[in-house]
Amino acid sequence: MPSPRDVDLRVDLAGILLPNPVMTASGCAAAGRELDAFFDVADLGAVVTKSIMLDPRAGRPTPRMAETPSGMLNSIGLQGPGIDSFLGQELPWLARRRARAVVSIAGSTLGEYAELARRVGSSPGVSAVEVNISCPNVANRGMVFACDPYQAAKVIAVVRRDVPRGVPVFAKLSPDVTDLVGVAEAVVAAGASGLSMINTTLGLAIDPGTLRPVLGGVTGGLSGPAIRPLALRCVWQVHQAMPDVPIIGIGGIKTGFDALAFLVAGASTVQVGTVIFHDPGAPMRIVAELRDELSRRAFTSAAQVVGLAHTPATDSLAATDLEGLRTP
Amino acid sequence: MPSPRDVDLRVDLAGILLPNPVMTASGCAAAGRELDAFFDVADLGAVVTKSIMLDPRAGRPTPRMAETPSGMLNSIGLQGPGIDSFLGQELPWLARRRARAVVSIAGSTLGEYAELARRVGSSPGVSAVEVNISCPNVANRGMVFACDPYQAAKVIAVVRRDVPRGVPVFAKLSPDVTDLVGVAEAVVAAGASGLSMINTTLGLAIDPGTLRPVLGGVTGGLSGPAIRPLALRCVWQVHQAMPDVPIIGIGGIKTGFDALAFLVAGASTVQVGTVIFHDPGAPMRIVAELRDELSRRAFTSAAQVVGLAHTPATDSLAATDLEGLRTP
Amino acid sequence: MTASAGPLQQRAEVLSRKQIGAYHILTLVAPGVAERCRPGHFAALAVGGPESGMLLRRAFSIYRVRESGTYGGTLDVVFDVHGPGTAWLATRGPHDIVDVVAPLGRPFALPADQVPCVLVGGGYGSAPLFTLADRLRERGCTVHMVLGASTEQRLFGALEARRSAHSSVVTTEDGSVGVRGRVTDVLSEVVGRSGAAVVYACGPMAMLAAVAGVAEAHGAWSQCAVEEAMACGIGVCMTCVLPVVGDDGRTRMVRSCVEGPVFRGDRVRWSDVGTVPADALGAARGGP
Amino acid sequence: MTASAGPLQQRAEVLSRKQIGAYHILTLVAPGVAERCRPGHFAALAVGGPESGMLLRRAFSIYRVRESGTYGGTLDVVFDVHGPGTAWLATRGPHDIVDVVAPLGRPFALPADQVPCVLVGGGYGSAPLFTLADRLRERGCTVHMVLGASTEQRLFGALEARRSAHSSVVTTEDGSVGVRGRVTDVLSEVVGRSGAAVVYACGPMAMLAAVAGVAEAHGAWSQCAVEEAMACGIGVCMTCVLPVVGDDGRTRMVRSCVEGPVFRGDRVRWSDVGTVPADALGAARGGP
Ligand SMILES: Cc1cc2nc3c(=O)[nH]c(=O)nc-3n(C[C@H](O)[C@H](O)[C@H](O)COP(=O)(O)OP(=O)(O)OC[C@H]3O[C@@H](n4cnc5c(N)ncnc54)[C@H](O)[C@@H]3O)c2cc1C
Ligand SMILES: Cc1cc2nc3c(=O)[nH]c(=O)nc-3n(C[C@H](O)[C@H](O)[C@H](O)COP(=O)(O)OP(=O)(O)OC[C@H]3O[C@@H](n4cnc5c(N)ncnc54)[C@H](O)[C@@H]3O)c2cc1C
Ligand SMILES: Cc1cc2nc3c(=O)[nH]c(=O)nc-3n(C[C@H](O)[C@H](O)[C@H](O)COP(=O)(O)O)c2cc1C
Ligand SMILES: Cc1cc2nc3c(=O)[nH]c(=O)nc-3n(C[C@H](O)[C@H](O)[C@H](O)COP(=O)(O)O)c2cc1C
Ligand code: FES
Ligand code: FES
Repeated sequence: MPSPRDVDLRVDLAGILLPNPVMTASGCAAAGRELDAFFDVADLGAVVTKSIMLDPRAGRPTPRMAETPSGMLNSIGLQGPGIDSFLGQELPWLARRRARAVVSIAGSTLGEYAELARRVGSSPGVSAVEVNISCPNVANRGMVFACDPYQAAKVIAVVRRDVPRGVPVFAKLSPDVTDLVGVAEAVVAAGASGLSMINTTLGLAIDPGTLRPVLGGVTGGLSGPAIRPLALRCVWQVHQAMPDVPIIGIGGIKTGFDALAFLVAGASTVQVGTVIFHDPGAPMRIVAELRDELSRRAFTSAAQVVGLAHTPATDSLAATDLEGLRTP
Repeated sequence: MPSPRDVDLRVDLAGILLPNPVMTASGCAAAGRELDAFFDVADLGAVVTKSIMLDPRAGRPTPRMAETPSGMLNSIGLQGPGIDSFLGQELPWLARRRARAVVSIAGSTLGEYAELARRVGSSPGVSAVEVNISCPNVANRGMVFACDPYQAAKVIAVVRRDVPRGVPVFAKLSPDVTDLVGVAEAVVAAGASGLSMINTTLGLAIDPGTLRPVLGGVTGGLSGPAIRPLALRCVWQVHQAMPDVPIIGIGGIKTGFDALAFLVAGASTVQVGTVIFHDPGAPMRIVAELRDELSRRAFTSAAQVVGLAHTPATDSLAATDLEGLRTP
Repeated sequence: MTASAGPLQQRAEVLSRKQIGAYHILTLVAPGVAERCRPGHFAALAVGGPESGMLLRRAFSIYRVRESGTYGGTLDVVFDVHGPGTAWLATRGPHDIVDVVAPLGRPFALPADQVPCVLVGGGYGSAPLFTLADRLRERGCTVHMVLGASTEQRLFGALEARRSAHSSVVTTEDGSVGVRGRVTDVLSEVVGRSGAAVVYACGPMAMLAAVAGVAEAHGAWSQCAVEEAMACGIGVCMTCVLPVVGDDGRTRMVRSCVEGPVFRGDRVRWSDVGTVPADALGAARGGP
Repeated sequence: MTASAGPLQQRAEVLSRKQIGAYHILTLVAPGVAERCRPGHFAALAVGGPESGMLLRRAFSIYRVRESGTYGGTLDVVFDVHGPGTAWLATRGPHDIVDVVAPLGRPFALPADQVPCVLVGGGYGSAPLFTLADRLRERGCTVHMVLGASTEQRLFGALEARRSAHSSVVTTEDGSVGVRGRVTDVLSEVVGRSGAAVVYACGPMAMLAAVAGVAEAHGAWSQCAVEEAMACGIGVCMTCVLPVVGDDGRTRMVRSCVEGPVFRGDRVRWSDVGTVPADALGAARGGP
């Protein structure tokens, strides 16, 4: 059994080399600065920054969150300082700290996405771009881009055009669709280097005091361990259909084993989101736990397990004497 | 404040009168018999029976379940004795116990649904029919009926034709669609008396021992409190679009307050499913708790709160001095 | 609670929790359960407290019950820390509350005649065998016990076996105590020597399959308590099924929580557990 | 833990939990926190244990800290059982473990000069005021306290106020102790009489708004500790915002966990809390 030290966690994600497969999820780590009090953000696979829009945004009214069983709802409404402030202050900080930055962008029109792609694409210190397409499309009666393969593909096409070749572009998919594989195929055909899955699923909570929706935004995004089985299913289905497309697995990851489950389901890397709120040290704890989970199963690298669950179980693996597998 | 005793829990569900709005969910109470050890099943609003198919079915291989955070996955595969045995043994038992029976039917083809509708429709002691359309359609590459408004509507049309007028037909919807309101409109246009929402959402879990999917069926249905926010959102959206269509709210209901939340979001009645596994006495506990929740908010009936969350909050309600609303 | 012979659901107070080797013995105050209990029944315990993310109950064989005494009836289970649910139970102490549903399932069938019986337990699987031994002795049966485990730490009740059985044999895979090997290595000899008419067994599936085979080879009946993952434990969910041959010779996928956990060993299709055999009732069609 | 002045995350042992009136005082062993703490900081506690369905931490003002002693540094919070998270905390006892992140937030700003100060607490909101009173007295400030609650049971620290302040007034809405009424009914008189330069306040939002108004009317500064629902408590999620006017006169939606919980009372747009005012930076557009 290789010692945890000997496990090679490095992964190649659509051409970018990361020291390990654990990233923070957009909107759950701001731009990394606050987490630096809990661990060195440069030790992460990458920091994915909060989705940034062109202009400053005040977001939605409060309450913006509701706790739900093993999860939470949020309706932040993409509050943020706008791209100028982001590129001027936050991105340089990450670069100075030598952290890998994946910049998440969000727009309400194709034009906004294109403009953001130009601005971000021409900035130094961007490892990759993640395109948050779970935004209402003002030109299409507010229908969310991610829910329509055609509109989703158009966003990716305009972004891809303006981001330099060496910088991969990830499309972040919503699970709230009938045909997820269809959306995935459309955005890959439009030039996405890979897929981030999943964004939150739409939910609602009722306030016991007012008997009205808790959230200022009425509905909100459900996240956390509650949605992990849903996220794993999405990763599984898309990897099954398109085994060569790099996937970033996201949704309720809390432990190193959860990260491993996403890798074997077909993800090349993972993002940790809501669980950071529970445990600010979670991302680096998960890196260490993933190392252990791999080592006790006699794997020598993270890369080798990607998609493993799609292959038939071998006896040797099933028989590995894991703690927790009892022989009475 | 009315005493809990004075709260009128009776509800009219698409023309059938129920003593209270709490039913068991299909597949989570078999045909009621086993729960009779924990409470009198005739005290329930209704018993919704496990979806029955024409022929006996052995279901899927085990493992058929996986526990997930605040939820579970199942892949039972509709194991059941077939319609003859059901009508011969189980339905008469419910009738003898004077319990209201809502019979859930499931098929793989339109012909099967039609045949089931005829058989069930002509049997005495059926209060309503619930049509489980979350089944693969063999005539359409195994695509689930519920995921296609056109196919879903066709199922409801054939069932409606063969179920007597006085017996309402509920279409049970899947949340795994892009446009839930579209499916709801299609099935109502096809003759559904009301909507049961929601069925499970598709998920997957990985086994720590084998690193392969836990479930014999690979993917399975996610249920339990984890999906409650998703279910509430579905009820909210459909009631918003079609306020006159009766809705049965389903998904993660654990307490009387959860039941109340579904009512104010727009459901006329609710079903309790997975939580029965945690607490076999849950359905009747929830009836009692719902009574208390209504009474402490000065409501005199369950019917009066249906859809309340869609109206603006009134000060009088917000100011009701609930336990849990602090005045320091 | 309408059926007086059915299970009771109660918020039971913990009287004590003791550690013995690798196991914990949890004693719960559960009035009324003792009177309804037969050897082979099980209990389903809710875990994690009111806001727990663990929704499903955990099933445990009932080890012992006391009908009344100072505490108005108690119930003991023996468990092993396996995952988070049992880890939580292992932190319970006196006065803590554990929600319990018991007794559940179909118990061991007792022989009508005074016949020799062999009781086989693997690991904590020996837990339900001691009350069974008592009932059998009361009926005038001779009782022989064979207990096995991977190592001494995981052997449960070896001393008690010496007291409650006419003869007892212990095996461990590492030889730390008793015969080195598995229970099935010695079972044939014990069954032969004792002339057993019934072999009772509780333990892992592979052991049960082997025990059923040995019993059959000796022309004895076998009664095996299986352990299948259960979501509800009360017969409403259909998760806990395994292929069992009925009186009519047909194989059906039957619920181990209400039609078991004790089955006739010759009726379970051991090598097909985890599958739906093609000849099982209703197996012809694939399913949603 | 790279930043030595930042928060620490630790699995803290419970030293004790006591009940005082409607409240619980929980003392946690948290080495290193005391040294980093200033009055007005808060702590975020994980609730429900490892498999809890409650994902989010609960925030509590830090009541007291001890730098070392036998236990190597402790931290006290005062809490009220509000919902399931605080109900779980109210079942913790000695040796239990509670995961804590502290100190968090921006503390009360202390005056540079030796000026009279009035400290106003509503319910458990008085908890952070006692260490504040100590710091102010050390600097030579005169300290006056006004504590209020709905009823005596919900009044926290009236006795301690008498010891730590030069003067103290107590109000209860039901008149069960002190003046019948609300803190704001007596506040103007206290601020006037004491000639306070700064009014510090912690309590419900409506009280803070009123206190800020009284302070302003008397030409005093106010420092108000707000309580907004927080998902992360560390500044990464943007759930805890409220509209605050900046030095440049612009209103921004600012995070109360890192830019607060203590704000200048004249800067918070109290009547707009819970909304995004139309003139706030970035408010022009609706949002996804
Ligand atoms: C009829 C019966 C009797 C049993 N008797 C005993 C006993 O006397 N002592 C004892 O230590 N254990 C016994 N078990 C096994 C015990 O139920 C499991 O060890 C326990 O459920 C594991 O829970 P966990 O949270 O620690 O593990 P996890 O693996 O985290 O459990 C996750 C889920 O899987 C289920 N599960 C996991 N392992 C098993 C298993 N082996 N059998 C059934 N379900 C499982 C759990 O119930 C839970 O729903 C019995 C099981 C059954 C069905
Ligand atoms: C900076 C700060 C300091 C606080 N100091 C104290 C204190 O010293 N003593 C004390 O008793 N309480 C204090 N509170 C309030 C305390 O955090 C809540 O009472 C507690 O979170 C309720 O949790 P629950 O599970 O019991 O209730 P629930 O209502 O079930 O909680 C559900 C969710 O809502 C959040 N929530 C509920 N009520 C509040 C609230 N009033 N403020 C913020 N979030 C809330 C919870 O954190 C949780 O995420 C403080 C809150 C903040 C933000
Ligand atoms: C408070 C909050 C804010 C979020 N903001 C964004 C965002 O700005 N852009 C985005 O693409 N996803 C956003 N997300 C979604 C997460 O990045 C992630 O996809 C989702 O929460 C599922 O992962 P988790 O369960 O680990 O949180 C947000 C999630 C939360 C909880
Ligand atoms: C074990 C299990 C079996 C189920 N079987 C059926 C079924 O036969 N027919 C059906 O319409 N729904 C079935 N469901 C779905 C439930 O009726 C319900 O819609 C869903 O579980 C959500 O509710 P819950 O969270 O309260 O369980 C099943 C659910 C579970 C957990
Ligand atoms: S565990 Fe539910 S039927 Fe057996
Ligand atoms: S609570 Fe997360 S930013 Fe303040």
